[in-house]
Amino acid sequence: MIEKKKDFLLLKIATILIIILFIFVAQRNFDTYVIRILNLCGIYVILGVSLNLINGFTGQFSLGHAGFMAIGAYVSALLYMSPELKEVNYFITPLIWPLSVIQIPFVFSLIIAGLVSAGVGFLVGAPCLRLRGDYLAIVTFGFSEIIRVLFCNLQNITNGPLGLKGLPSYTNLWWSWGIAIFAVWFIKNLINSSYGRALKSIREDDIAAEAMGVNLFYHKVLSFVVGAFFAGIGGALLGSLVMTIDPNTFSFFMTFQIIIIVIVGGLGSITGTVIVGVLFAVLMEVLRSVESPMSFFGLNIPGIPGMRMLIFAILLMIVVLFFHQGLMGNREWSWEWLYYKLTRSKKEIKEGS
Amino acid sequence: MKRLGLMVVILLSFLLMFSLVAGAAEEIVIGVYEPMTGPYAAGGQMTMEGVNLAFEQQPTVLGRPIKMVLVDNKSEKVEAANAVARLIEFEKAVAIVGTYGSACAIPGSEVANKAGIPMMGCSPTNPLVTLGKPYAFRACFIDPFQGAVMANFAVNNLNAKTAVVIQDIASDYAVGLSNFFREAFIKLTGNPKSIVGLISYQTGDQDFTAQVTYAASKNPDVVFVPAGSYGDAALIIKQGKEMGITAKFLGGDTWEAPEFIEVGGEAVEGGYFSTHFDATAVTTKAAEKFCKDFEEKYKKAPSAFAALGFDAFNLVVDAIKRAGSADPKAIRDALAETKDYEGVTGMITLDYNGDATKDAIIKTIENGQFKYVATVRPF
Amino acid sequence: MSLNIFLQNLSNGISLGCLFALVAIGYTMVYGVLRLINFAHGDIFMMAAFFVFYAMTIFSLPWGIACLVAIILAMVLGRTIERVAYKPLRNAPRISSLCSAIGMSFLLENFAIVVFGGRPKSFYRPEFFAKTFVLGEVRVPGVNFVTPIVSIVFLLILSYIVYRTKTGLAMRAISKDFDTAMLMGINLDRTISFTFMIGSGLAAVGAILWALRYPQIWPFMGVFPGWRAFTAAIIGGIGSIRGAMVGGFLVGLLTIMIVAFLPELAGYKDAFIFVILIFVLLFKPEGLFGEE
Amino acid sequence: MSILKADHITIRFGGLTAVSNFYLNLQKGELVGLIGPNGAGKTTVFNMITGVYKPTKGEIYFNGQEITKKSVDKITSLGIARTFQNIRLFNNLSVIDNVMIGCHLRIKSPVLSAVFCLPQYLQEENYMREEAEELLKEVKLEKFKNYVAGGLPYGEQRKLEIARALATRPKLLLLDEPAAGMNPHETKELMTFIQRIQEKYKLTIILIEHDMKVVMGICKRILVLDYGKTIAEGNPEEIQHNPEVIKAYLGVEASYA
Repeated sequence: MIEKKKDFLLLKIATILIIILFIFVAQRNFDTYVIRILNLCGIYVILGVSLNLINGFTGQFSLGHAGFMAIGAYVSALLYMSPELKEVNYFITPLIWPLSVIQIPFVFSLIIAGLVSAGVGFLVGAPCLRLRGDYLAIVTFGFSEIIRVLFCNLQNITNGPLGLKGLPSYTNLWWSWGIAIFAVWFIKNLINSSYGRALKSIREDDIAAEAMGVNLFYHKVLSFVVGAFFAGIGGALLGSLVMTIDPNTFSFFMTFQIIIIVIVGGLGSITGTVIVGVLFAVLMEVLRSVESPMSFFGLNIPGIPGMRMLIFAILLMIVVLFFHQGLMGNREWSWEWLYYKLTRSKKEIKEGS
Repeated sequence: MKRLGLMVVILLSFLLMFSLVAGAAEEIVIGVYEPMTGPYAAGGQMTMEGVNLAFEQQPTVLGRPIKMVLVDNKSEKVEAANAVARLIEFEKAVAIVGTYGSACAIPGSEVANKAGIPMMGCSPTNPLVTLGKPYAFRACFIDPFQGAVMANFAVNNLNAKTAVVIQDIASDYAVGLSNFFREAFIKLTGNPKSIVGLISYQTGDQDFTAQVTYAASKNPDVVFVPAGSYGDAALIIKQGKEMGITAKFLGGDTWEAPEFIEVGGEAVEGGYFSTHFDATAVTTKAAEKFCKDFEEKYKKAPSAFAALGFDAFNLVVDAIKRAGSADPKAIRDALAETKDYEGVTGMITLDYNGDATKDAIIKTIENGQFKYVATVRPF
Repeated sequence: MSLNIFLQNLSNGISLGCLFALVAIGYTMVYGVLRLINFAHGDIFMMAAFFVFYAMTIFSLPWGIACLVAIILAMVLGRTIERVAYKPLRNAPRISSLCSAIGMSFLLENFAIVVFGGRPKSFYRPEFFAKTFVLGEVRVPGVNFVTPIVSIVFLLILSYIVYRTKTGLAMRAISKDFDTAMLMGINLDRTISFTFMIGSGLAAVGAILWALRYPQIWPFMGVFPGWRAFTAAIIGGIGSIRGAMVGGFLVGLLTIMIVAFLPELAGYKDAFIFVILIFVLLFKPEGLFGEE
Repeated sequence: MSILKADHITIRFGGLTAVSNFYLNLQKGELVGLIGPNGAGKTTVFNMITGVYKPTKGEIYFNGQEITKKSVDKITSLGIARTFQNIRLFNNLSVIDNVMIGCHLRIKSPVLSAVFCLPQYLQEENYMREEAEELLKEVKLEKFKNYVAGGLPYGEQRKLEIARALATRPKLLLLDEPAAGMNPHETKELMTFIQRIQEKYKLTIILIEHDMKVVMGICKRILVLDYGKTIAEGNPEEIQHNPEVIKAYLGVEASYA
């Protein structure tokens, strides 16, 4: 048994090395369009996994992800933008001091973005988490709308609806995939730890969980704070990738996209979220061809604008209705799982790893 | 497991079906990104009428066929950035045309500028679209000019002393234009209190009764409504009239859409707005021909956005011709040297920012039709 | 602020409140019976407006009949959505049906974009509704007289159905205890379908009045009224018809009054409403009129 | 020595008094039965002791410390564990995870130490796993340890719930109808099991049960509740002959007839 474990460890290291090699090759040789999509894949994975921690593993239905992303994106952008760039941007209402003169390296701005977002996650989560189910969903939705409205109005901090333009594009595959791998690893370790079991127990039955000594408040806030932390970083990366942010980027529709990823992948499956996060970014682009005129077996079909999202909606409904659990349910892929599959020893039912 | 397999098969078949994209050699690819869906869809569609006409009239350049590829940006920023990246890397476009709406044009121009592919904006009027980006150009004037034009018109032609501004706080276009108008208005009247009211609403609102009641209570000479979408503007004016506002309504170039008059009905009669082009007040020969051709093809008079789309596409083709090559750098340099180009929206000269210096046109609404009022030269 | 401006705002607020209330009732009824936030409700609202539009433009039906047709079609649509998207998930975890509802809303919006096009369309207004009446110094558009009357009439009809008929009894029974109601031989499917039809019908009525007041229809027109109405339903106490009515009024009035009293903060109006919502949920989670 | 003292606790829901003036002074090592007809308020008493409901009146002391207003998880960590009348396992989690969640309240390593797999945490995790496996052996479920809990047969689920409760290392164990749905053979097993664990873990147990054989067989002291009031208290012998009790139970039976 110990022998096998070692093998898996080697395999795991090998996988990571292959990914690193891939990023190295991709960042150098791929064209910017493909790199952009790959970056989006990484960002969607970060966002999806962090939302899955809240919605899938802890069973708290949050609709506030866009709000955390907005905070992360703005905090980091305000920190890494150069004072000159800020002056160009804030041409209507000047930015307040000291923000107007600060500039720090990208990596620190990412960490601060995550921390601020986590802090807000705590402030929002602490009072709201005693609400259950639908009510929590509404409150978190309300929270993300409040953030959006505030960001529209606070022109001397956020530049209002004009947003921040011309952000330096720091986001590359090292950042997006590196953080995505870190987020997956972090959250996987978290949910497989004792704390993770406590989170899952809250999802399964919060009354029983509490009776087993699980501090509901602490654990719910924990999941909220960790989720918000990664959402903030994801938002920051997205901002630097798109090179412009404004409050309306982080509308409910953004949350909605992340929720689709989580649901289709399977609430409670990191593997599912990762697969669908990547698939989502790729499909969004591949399906573009539906909207351009095409000729199919000699048949000329004119491009129909909006067709792409309609197909997406239909795919989503198919998954929701016929695959209640999403693509992966709460199964996880791992080398161990593969090993058991291959050796066909199904005596044990694996859950987690 | 079976279900998973089935799902994979479904997805793969989708992928296969839609990735049958063929390309021919020797084509010069001009990419177009416009909002075909979402809140700016109307603008995007109007622009495309002009682009399509231009493409029909000039399907080749330098003896090579032009391939025009349109990508929808869904009126969203992330999508717009993706769309431009796709045009550049996937479709191998040498130049980009688009887009309606500064909100989408700014991320688009960032991507194009970084990739070193020239982008010609049709009607994004926010200053930041081209600022500091050598590869970004536009065929239209910019908001500070537009705001000043309307303030000028209000003060000098309508003898306005006071104004109320109703702005969409969630729209960059509206907040920007509102700001430029207010600055210019205060300067022209010389009275810092001449803006007697500034009130906001949110994109998506449909009830503006509270805002217009507020405006009515201030009893201004003019009400400036720089709405991001013409639908909002029409509803504001309609409700404003219902609440008894007698002042003239003024607005920006987003007003120009047939639906603005349809939705607004009688209420919008007598409103004034600035725009880029008018078919009855054409100044160039190219414009005359354009109006004729357009009417033949679409059985209606061209809108300003169609004219700008037409111009933007042709400016790019013209630059390719002058550059004598389809190299993006050469095209950029040729574009930057554009001087007194005879476009349908007037003589176009691109300044050092890449912005067009040209006339603005003021129109009003009369008997359910847009009507030419005046041409304002750049000051 | 002078009295007549206050009265003017009050009249506008009441009219808006009635519209929210009509839509809010649909949310509240579905929630009461199924414990489900019907995210697609706002989109049924949107579809109803388009039904009227196309009934008039394509089939050139007279206005009144077009409205009737639209109401019936909306009811059919509501029932179909229930059958297709919610019924198969009735025994699945709650979160699944919530996802299904979100998906359905997404589907309807995108369907509308593809089929109806993304550009806003103008909505026909008969003479009376387009007119503005001046009472003293308060100006009231024609629709604003009709809206409260229609709302109250429908509320009375609805109260009759819910509190005086057998179907209403069944609805109340289901909302009290789903499993027991089933054991007591209540025809679950029929009652739920009926609830959806009534809710959707009211959404259609709301949509017609809405479009008369704000004569512009487009695929996303249901999103904002939908969210406001839903907020109203929660503030009032979701599951309670009276609560939805009061909540609708409150949200409508607040939307207007915040702008009227604090014009400098008009841009924050939506934030105010959500803050109020959050406070209501935190301190009285069952809403103003809800039962524990 | 008194381990639990419920000092005349009363709870009202709206107008209904669910439990009134309930008094219980429990000595360490006792095994007390709580019986009464359906709806008599037995589970409500459990809910008050474990902190789910706060009594309207009266106080509860555990080991001399007042716990009336303490939260559920706090009370559990002080040493009161329970099972539920309608089994509440974490159905989608494995059997061993269920038990290990019971161990979670003793974890000392902070979250980040768990995430980064620091030795301190790994040691704790190993220890928790060993303890959980031990407990599963105790309830003879070790061969199912990787099965999904919801898939276990009913009787096994009951046992698993007890194992999970034991994982919190309680001093006082509240069992809510542990024999419900068991056949006579299983019931018998359960009785010896309860006695065994009580001895082994030095537990004090309160037991709600409808099966009189169980109650009479293992409880030394029995309380009878009816309509929220304690109508009798005593050893099995006394209870069996108490006229009030007979009336309460007959009354119930009569209504079934």
